[in-house]
Amino acid sequence: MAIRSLRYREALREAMIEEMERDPAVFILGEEVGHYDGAYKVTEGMLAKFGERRVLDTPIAEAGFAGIAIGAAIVGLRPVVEFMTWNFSAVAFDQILNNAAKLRQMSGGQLKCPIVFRGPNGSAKQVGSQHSHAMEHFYATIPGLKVVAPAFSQDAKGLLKTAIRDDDPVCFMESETLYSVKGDVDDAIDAIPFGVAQVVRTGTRCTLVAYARMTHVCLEAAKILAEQGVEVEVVDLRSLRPLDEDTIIASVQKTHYCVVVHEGFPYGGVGAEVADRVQRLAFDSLDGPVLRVTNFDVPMPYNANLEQLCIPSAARVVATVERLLSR
Amino acid sequence: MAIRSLRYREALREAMIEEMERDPAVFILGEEVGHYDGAYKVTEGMLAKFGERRVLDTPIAEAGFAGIAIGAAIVGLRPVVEFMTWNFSAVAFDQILNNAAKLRQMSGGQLKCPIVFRGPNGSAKQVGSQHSHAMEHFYATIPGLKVVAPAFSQDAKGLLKTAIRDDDPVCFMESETLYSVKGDVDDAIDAIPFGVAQVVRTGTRCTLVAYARMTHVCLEAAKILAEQGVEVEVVDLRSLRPLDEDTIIASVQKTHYCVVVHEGFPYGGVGAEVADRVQRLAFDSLDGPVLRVTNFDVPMPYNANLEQLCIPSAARVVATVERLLSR
Amino acid sequence: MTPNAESVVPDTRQHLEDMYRRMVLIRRVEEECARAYALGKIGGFLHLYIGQEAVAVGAVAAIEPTDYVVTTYRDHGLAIAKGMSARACLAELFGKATGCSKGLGGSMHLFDEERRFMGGHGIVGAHIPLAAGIAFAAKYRGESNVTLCFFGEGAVSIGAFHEGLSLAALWKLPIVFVCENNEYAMGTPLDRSLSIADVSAKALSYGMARDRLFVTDVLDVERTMAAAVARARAGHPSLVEVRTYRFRGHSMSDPGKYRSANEVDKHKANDPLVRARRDLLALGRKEDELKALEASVEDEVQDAVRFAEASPEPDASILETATYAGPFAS
Amino acid sequence: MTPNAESVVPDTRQHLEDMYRRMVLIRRVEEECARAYALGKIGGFLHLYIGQEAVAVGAVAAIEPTDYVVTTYRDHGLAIAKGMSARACLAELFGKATGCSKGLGGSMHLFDEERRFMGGHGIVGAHIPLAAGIAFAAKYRGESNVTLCFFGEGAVSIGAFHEGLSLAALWKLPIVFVCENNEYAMGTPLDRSLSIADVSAKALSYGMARDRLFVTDVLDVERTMAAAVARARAGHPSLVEVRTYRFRGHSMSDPGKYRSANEVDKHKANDPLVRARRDLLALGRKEDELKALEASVEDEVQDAVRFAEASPEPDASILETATYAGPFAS
Ligand SMILES: Cc1ncc(C[n+]2csc(CCOP(=O)(O)OP(=O)(O)O)c2C)c(N)n1
Ligand SMILES: Cc1ncc(C[n+]2csc(CCOP(=O)(O)OP(=O)(O)O)c2C)c(N)n1
Ligand SMILES: [Mg+2]
Ligand SMILES: [Mg+2]
Repeated sequence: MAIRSLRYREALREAMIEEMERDPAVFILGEEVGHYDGAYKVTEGMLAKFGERRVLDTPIAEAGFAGIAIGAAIVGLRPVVEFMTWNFSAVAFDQILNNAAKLRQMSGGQLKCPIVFRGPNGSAKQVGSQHSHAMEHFYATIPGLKVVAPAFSQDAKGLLKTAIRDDDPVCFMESETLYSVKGDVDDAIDAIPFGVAQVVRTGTRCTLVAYARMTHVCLEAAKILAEQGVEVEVVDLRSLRPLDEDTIIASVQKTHYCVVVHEGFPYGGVGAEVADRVQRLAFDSLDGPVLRVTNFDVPMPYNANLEQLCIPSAARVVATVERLLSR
Repeated sequence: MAIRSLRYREALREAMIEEMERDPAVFILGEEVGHYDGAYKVTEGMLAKFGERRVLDTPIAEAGFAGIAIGAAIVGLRPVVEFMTWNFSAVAFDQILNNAAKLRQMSGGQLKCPIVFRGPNGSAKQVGSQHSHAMEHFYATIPGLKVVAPAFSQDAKGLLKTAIRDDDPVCFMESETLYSVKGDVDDAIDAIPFGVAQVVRTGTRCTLVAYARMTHVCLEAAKILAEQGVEVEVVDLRSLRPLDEDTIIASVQKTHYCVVVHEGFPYGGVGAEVADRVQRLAFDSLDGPVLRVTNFDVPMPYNANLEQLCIPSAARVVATVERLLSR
Repeated sequence: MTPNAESVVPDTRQHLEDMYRRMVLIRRVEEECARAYALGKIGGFLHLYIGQEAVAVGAVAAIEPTDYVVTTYRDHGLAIAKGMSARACLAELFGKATGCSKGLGGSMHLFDEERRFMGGHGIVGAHIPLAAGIAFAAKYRGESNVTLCFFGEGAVSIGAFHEGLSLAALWKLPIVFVCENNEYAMGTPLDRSLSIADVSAKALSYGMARDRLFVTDVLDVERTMAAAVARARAGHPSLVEVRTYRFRGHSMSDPGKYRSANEVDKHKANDPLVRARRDLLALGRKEDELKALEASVEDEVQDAVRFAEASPEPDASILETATYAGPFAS
Repeated sequence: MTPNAESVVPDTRQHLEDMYRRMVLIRRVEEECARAYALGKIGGFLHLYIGQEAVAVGAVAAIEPTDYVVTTYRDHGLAIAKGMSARACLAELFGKATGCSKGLGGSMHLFDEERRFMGGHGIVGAHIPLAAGIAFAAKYRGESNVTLCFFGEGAVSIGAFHEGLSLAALWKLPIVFVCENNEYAMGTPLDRSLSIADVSAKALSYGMARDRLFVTDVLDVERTMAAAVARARAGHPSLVEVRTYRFRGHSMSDPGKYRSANEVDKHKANDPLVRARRDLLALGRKEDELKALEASVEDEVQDAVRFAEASPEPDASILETATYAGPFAS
């Protein structure tokens, strides 16, 4: 089996193509996914391959086509809904919250809702506050949903396959700034299970917990810290709901310190949840509080410098670790 | 000045009436707020008093009338939008997230958006999963918004007055199960500032942090615990964003233990945020982890017994405190 | 209808009698609901369909068992019309494990997958795209089934209505949108919610076929719906506005002060159930035959009440399995 | 128009010249934007209005300075038409503190409260209810101003469009909804987004007045809009569909492969700017007079570019004050 270097977007595309070949119930719909080959080219070539029946361009009606996909899912299809960005899922919020997540429960388990909502999440570059929202925490709090946010090509492919095969609704969070990043993809690996975090760098002095693009930021920070003789461990969550407590806790029990790094605002969110679990489940192992590095508590500014200031950077992660360890 | 006993809904109504008398820019709109006198009678008599211009019945179009209210607010009116319940705000989510919260920022501070969104939040009694969602954490994470959730008549009145006078958008979370509960209202108190929590029972052994109906549940738990000789302190947050760290931390520094109690799901939310702040800001004072009592991690069931099982109860709070203190 | 309809269409009298029985069943079940609600045996919201039974029964008469029905929280009538047993319905309202949704859904969330009754939805309008999605699946798979989607005239103002109809028209989905215009959305009369009273006119902006009907005769409903269903099977969605009236309040907590006793009485005088009964007598059914039919309905309802009462409550173990399809480690 | 329009309406030639100047200004500003974008001086999304200038300029000519305008992310044209300076516009795109939104908004979020230009909105359709709300406020206060709300034909499919128009019709708000139908929503042509091509037909379902216009002449736009604005002032909202065409891609990152060079060229041949220039010559303006006018636009644009370049970046201290109106302790 070969190991190939694929861009994140190519890995996603392969996952969709393979699952569509495997199961005729899988189809993709969204704005510009077909004739335009995808706003961010994730679905490039798929219309040519599968035709309009299975690669369906939609009008601008996120609530409508999300709802249609949910309806199709409860009678046995397996739709993959592309949101051009997750920001636009806000107009479909009710469909995801009150229909996708709850239909199984309201029907006493009669219905299942095998659907994937996917698209880029969080900041891109200078696209302003209405297009830069990190939306994952809205969905991660909702029972009935699963939420994943891969950082690497391998995980993008393996987790998307799992998402498509899953009988529950899955929110799949990609990143515009990762689409062109290359990573090794091992053909021997098929679907990757949800709920399993991955230690992507080992270290002893502090645990950094992150996901999606922030995993890369943490790896960068870890390198800088290593140069200063501080070896930190980086845990890439991959899956936000379910959340792999065990891997996080095992790491913190070893390092005694934890910093959570995520895009999104400081109030609540996935970061607060991780911090809460760590202090709860590893209380006696902690030599200092769990700290967080997040976006500033303001809507995303357009100006390039201010934007970069607002988003967690390796420098801010390094400074936070230093502050924590010198406490 | 008199102290009067008012139901929670009467206190809200008084606040609206007084502010409408005070400022002609204030008006209320929502489904059934006028001719029907309010689905939960919060606005009873207000149409008769102010007429259709200022007490406006809307069709079922939450995104539409929320958007209209936002538009009216940025040109100087001060709308009070009643959501029949906060559940239905999900269809207006984009308006609140991307317009109300961000217009000031996107315009570089040119616009202000003085608007109040209000209505009952969280569980009622057996109204099922689509009508029982505790929505406050979706909004509390969003910079640009303020979020309050009073537990008592006095606060309901004073905080609503502040909300109406505030130049920023405020999400005002009420509770169907509190509407008929009476409480003392001191006429000497006018507007109550945001960001100030209140110690509603003093104690030394553990701090309970709660808001809205859960404050009452905590007071009940505190009574039970007191009978067992365990005096706990109850902090009623009142305001979720801004959050009064100082009062919480001061209490935890005294008691060394903290339990956060809130409706809503275990993953993230206001509870995780409070837990995170406590472990971060009072790390050295804590003799045990911050624990949380929340809804079960499932959509709300209709069956009465299962529903009660899912919602935090005094018994669950007591058990949690006991578990924490005997750790 | 086929050319020699005579030989194909079942005997009208028997057919009307079947429909009458179904309408009486719905009404009697709901009268028992009201009583049980007063006794605290049913909780939460309870929206009765009393007065509108002819819509559900007439519409379902126009479709096949393999066709789908989706509706709002005011769902008992359509659930039973689509074949849900009174037992499964009442047990659900009593919050019992034997209920159609195992006691998790309640009155607003009746579901019967086997009979293709797909809810029972609580958010106004949100089920409209969902229903279009069920129709979409039929088209995707090349199946011939159609979907009927019911909603009140109050839902017409909401975005999901527009998006659902717009996409159904664009994609030519096999669906009939049925607006049960009962003149009120809670306490809001038509003229305070819509700028024009003719709901069917909304179809114009989608280039969609439309129909409009004032319900007095259940057979009328069936005929109008049959035509719309035939269009749907051919890939042409329709919007059918059915003018009807609810005899009770919006829900049990609504005293209904916004309309006069006079107005309500006027509509009660045109009760489609009374009309159907009269027509059956005119078609030769004997009074005692109808009495016997009504008595058999009564037995069915009382049996269902007893069943609901005697059934066990759901166990807490169902909560997790009803949240996720597979094992889930949160 | 008043009865003796002759004496009231400004001299047509001067008027057309003013409009021509404004159109040229918009175009030249945007051509500079494209260049600055290529140089990395402008970031994020950049949606050019080139080809549609006559819509903005014609529409704004039909209103008063006290009237409001609201539009989408494709907002430079309307902002400048409403009186925003090229300096404030370009500085915003360059992300500078001197920009209309102090560098926080960028291309998609131009705002000029003083000139009643209320954005610049990024979520398709979401500004439609917001615009209705501005109109609502005028009615609430008994003011005579109207609001113009612009959006693309792509926005017509979304719920916010329906809810905004529905409420505006019901509440008789002083607003004109202007659909700039440029035949494409990103790469999606009309026939893949709407079941019927005539957008103005949507007005039928709200009982709303409507108009439809293929833009070649800016004066046509003004006339049609003037009638709609007059209706709005009298409390009758309208939907005006303006058929137009964008000469460039959806945004700077769009190569526009979904349409042929032929198609684009056909539309460029009907460029309303060229038409206006020709008409001015026919009305007696001299070529060198127009050259001078164009040169003065050029000066204005170059000055604006220099201003934008030279302006300082916003300081981080603005972030907090732009998030909340008052002091805020999070
Ligand atoms: C989005 C949303 N907003 C508000 C409500 C509350 N609500 C439930 S039913 C109803 C009235 C609906 O009236 P109509 O559509 O005419 O149906 P009817 O009840 O008359 O059958 C309202 C406002 C809701 N469930 N969902
Ligand atoms: C709710 C939402 N969905 C998707 C988008 C992405 N998007 C931005 S512009 C656009 C096309 C809009 O086309 P149209 O309304 O015709 O306006 P035009 O760009 O042609 O002026 C899309 C899909 C968005 N901004 N908001
Ligand atoms: Mg109705
Ligand atoms: Mg367009």
